[in-house]
Amino acid sequence: MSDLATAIVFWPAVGLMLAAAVFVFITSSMARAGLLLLASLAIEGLVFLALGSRFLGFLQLLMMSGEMVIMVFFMVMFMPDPGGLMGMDMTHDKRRSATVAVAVTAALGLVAVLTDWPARVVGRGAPDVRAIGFEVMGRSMISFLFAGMTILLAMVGGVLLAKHGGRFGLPAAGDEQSGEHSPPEERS
Amino acid sequence: MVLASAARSTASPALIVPDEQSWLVWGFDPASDGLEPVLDWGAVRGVLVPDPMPAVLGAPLAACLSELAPTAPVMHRPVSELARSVAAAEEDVGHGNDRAHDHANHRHGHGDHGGGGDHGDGGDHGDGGDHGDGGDHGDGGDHEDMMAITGEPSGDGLVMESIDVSLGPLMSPMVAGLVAEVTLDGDVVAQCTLRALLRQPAVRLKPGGPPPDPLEPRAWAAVLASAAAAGEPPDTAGVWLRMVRVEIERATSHLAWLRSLARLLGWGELVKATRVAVAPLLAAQASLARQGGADRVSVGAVAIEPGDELAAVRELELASEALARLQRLCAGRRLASRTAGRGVVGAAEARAAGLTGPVARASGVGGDARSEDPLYRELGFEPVSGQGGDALARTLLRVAESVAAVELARGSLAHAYSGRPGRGDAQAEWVTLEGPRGPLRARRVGDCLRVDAPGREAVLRVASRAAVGLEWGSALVVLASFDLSGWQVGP
Amino acid sequence: MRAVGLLFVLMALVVGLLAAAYAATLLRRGVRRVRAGERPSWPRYHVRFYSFALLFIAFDMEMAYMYPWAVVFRAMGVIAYGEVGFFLTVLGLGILYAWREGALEWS
Amino acid sequence: MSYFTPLAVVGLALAAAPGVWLLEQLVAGQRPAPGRALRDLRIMLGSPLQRPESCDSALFHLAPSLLVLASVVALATVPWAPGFRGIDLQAGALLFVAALAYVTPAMVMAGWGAGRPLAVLGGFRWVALMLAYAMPLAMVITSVAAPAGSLRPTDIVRVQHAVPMAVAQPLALALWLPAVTAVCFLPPFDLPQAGGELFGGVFAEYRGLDLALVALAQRVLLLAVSGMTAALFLAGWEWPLLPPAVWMGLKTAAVAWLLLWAGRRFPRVAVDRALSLAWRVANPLSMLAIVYAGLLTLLFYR
Repeated sequence: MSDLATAIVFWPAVGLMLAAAVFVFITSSMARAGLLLLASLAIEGLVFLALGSRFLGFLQLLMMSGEMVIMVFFMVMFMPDPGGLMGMDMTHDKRRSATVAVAVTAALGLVAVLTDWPARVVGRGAPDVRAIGFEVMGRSMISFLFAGMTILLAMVGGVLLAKHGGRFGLPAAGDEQSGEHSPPEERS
Repeated sequence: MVLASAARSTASPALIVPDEQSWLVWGFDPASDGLEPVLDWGAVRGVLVPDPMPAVLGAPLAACLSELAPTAPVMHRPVSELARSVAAAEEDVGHGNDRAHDHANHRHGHGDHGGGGDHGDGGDHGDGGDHGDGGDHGDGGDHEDMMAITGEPSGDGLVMESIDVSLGPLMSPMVAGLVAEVTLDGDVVAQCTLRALLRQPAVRLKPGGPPPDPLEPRAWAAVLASAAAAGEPPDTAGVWLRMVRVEIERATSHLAWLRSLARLLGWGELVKATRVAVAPLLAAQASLARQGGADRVSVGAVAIEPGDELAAVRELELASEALARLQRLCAGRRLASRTAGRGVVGAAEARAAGLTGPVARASGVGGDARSEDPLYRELGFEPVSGQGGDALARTLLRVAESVAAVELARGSLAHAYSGRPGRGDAQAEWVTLEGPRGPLRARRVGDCLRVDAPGREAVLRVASRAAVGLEWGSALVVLASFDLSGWQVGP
Repeated sequence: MRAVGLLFVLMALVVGLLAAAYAATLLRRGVRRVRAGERPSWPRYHVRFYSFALLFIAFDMEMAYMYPWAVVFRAMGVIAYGEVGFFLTVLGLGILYAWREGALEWS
Repeated sequence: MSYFTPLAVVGLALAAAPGVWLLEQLVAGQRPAPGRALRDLRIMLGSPLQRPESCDSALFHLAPSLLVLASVVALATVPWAPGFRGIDLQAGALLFVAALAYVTPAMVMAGWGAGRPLAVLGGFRWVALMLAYAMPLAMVITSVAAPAGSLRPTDIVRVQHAVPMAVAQPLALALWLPAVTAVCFLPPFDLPQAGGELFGGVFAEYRGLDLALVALAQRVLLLAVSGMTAALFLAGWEWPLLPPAVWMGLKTAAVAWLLLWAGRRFPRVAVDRALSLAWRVANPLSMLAIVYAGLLTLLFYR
């Protein structure tokens, strides 16, 4: 894309992205918060696309949809009043979080400004998927394999968290398989 | 915090549209100028009924209207005004096309009588002379049959809020007269309460009139009426023909139930297969009953023209072939994938609860009233028995009973025309008949027929227990698999 | 031709901003009660398949690596095949572990 | 990309409605009655949008638009003919999957926005179904892309010049077809609206234009996935004698007919069963399909 077109898409998309992110904290509904976060992250995917990084953009669009929806239902499952009928405030510990936010923004801004970015512009039809593929399968092979192991660890961790007791079940009261742990009056 | 009965249908008022097998109530919503199925009868603010009321609406409507009478005004409208909307709604129901965009947009330009309650008197409902048993029931709250089974709390310690959903009383797959109040924990049924709104009707015997109990569209009651008439002197052909009639009714009832199950499952092929199997049965029925009015068989001096006899034989042959195909379809893994292992009622539980009829036979217990009948014995009748007691067993048992019923009908039709003597149960006080949902006992009291169905309360209790702990879709399948009927299980 | 392209970009932008403005108005409207005394059915909802969701996220990550693999595999040949074989074996072990622990059950 | 193509894609999306409707009628064995359909459409578009029950109107009213957007973008990635390819990108197949992924948030928005018990239930059921179908869908895309060495749909069509992918990788096709039927929320995967079970489910509250958009989106989705199936597995336009676009049209119609026909032959899947079947059978098989595709590529496509 030409620089002009990139700029025309880039800046409004960034604005929308930030607006959606702000809305996440204004709303009191869990479902809305999760879906707004999805909107923000999806628009971020569009920003990647505007910058010519198609693979990253599509990947962002693809992965965020599934994962943010999963986040929505976890929020609906764990939070009281997920519909926001009571008008809960999403922000907590305001002073400290504001301080942290300002500090992080300043730091990242400094990084963005001070870094000596490469001058190369990713042009139209740049073979980004191929390039990433050769990188991942060739030079960065070790990190690729390491990522595989990390994902395995994530799966094991997730399964452990989801099924706390594993296949044997928790020795909790009310569990029929583990009657010897429950108080005698419940057994009758 | 329980969000009790959180969202309600704003159907206000409701328009009653008869479905083929049960009744759907299509709510009329002035805001959207369209119709939608009413899920929650309690939210109905008024009832729009055609005037004059079609005979087929009959008792369930009358009973429900009397339930509603204190809160809901009943507005009677000329049929001509309602015809368009009824036709459109019926068309959509008939398609069996449950896709959302076909389903939710019944739209008809009759918004002008949405808000007007000018005939708003709840008193004069259900007063057609031919179905005047509406007054026998629905006289207060004392006849509600309520059973609540509480489910286990969810195992992983999360505190959850439940969702309350209310289904019925006029909605498929719940047959008329039942209300199911379901409490959901996530999408799993935590608690299920089934209530029957209808009192057991006394069937009025009226020669020459329409079927005495319109609650059963397939006119099973007409069969009962003819059974009650068995106290009259037996007739050689008459008893055999009664048997033909009974068995065709049985097969038709089972197939109508199967069709509603197929709709619940969204299985187009099975819907079509049941339609194909029912059509020749209805044709056979019609050709046999041609002498005695639209929907009855006259017992006694039956004069049947030779052509009718041949037509009935031919149609029963067609039905037999269609049922064989249907049985093959049901025997496959596709039906089992939704029904096997769900809603299991073990033999011990069925015996303890006192279940009767196909539901009990599917659990391997309970007999069949037909096996004591000498006429059936003469035809080599063997009660169909199932095993497993799950939703699949109940379905397969009904399909097998339909097949057997058509064979029995063919056999007894042959006997009727070969002049083989039959013997009626002369002068018995109670007439016992194996109905599609279990034994029915009928007794004549004056010109009325008192009907008693042993085991009818047990089904409600067992069904609501069996639905607990299942995912919503499976729970509905299990509830449907009991073939509940407000008519039979009513108090 | 470039002018036409820009025109399309601009049109898409205008439509997108209008949609965003519409969304913002709807969002500001907030959550409404259905009717006095009645509330929307928004309970804490017990999602029974959350163990699948956790596995899904891990697999979703994995797919991010598979797309570039599919593109360069023909050019790279056996080495890439070996790598993806390792990767899939690891994921297969993950599935087997989850299966054994009963995470592939509807709780 | 020609500047004509965006208009052509929109035209195709609008043509999907009558086209797929016609197929639906044929599959259901009904005589098509265009008059009735037009009357339904007129009344649908004429009826008011808002209903008092839509509790969260933002989510509720944006969901149909998101569905339409997702389906049209998916449609745009389908390569119809050498000259008419919509968005023909190097990662076009990835964009296709990414577009289809937005059906899920749309369903959740519709269900939650309606705020009715059965609608909320329908929305979360759809998430369960998505967890079942998403992985086979994505993995099959890679196993089809591997022989072509490209995620560009036109490259994948070209590599099938000699042997269609349906013949070379039947396992991938077998995994793909149920997955794309599920994406279109067609029977037997119509879990979110589920006629007999949820009584309209997530869409029960929709009226007017919203409803029309949902109906349109479902048909555009079917057209898109059928077109993509024809391109990825049936060699797209690549067969002799007939003009390329005609071949593509015929194959797309055949796939759409197959999906609709097969949908009538099965009862609606039980969501719990679908989920564990997907993770115990379909996902391992998808991984096997990738391994097989790699072997195939090493032996025949290098």
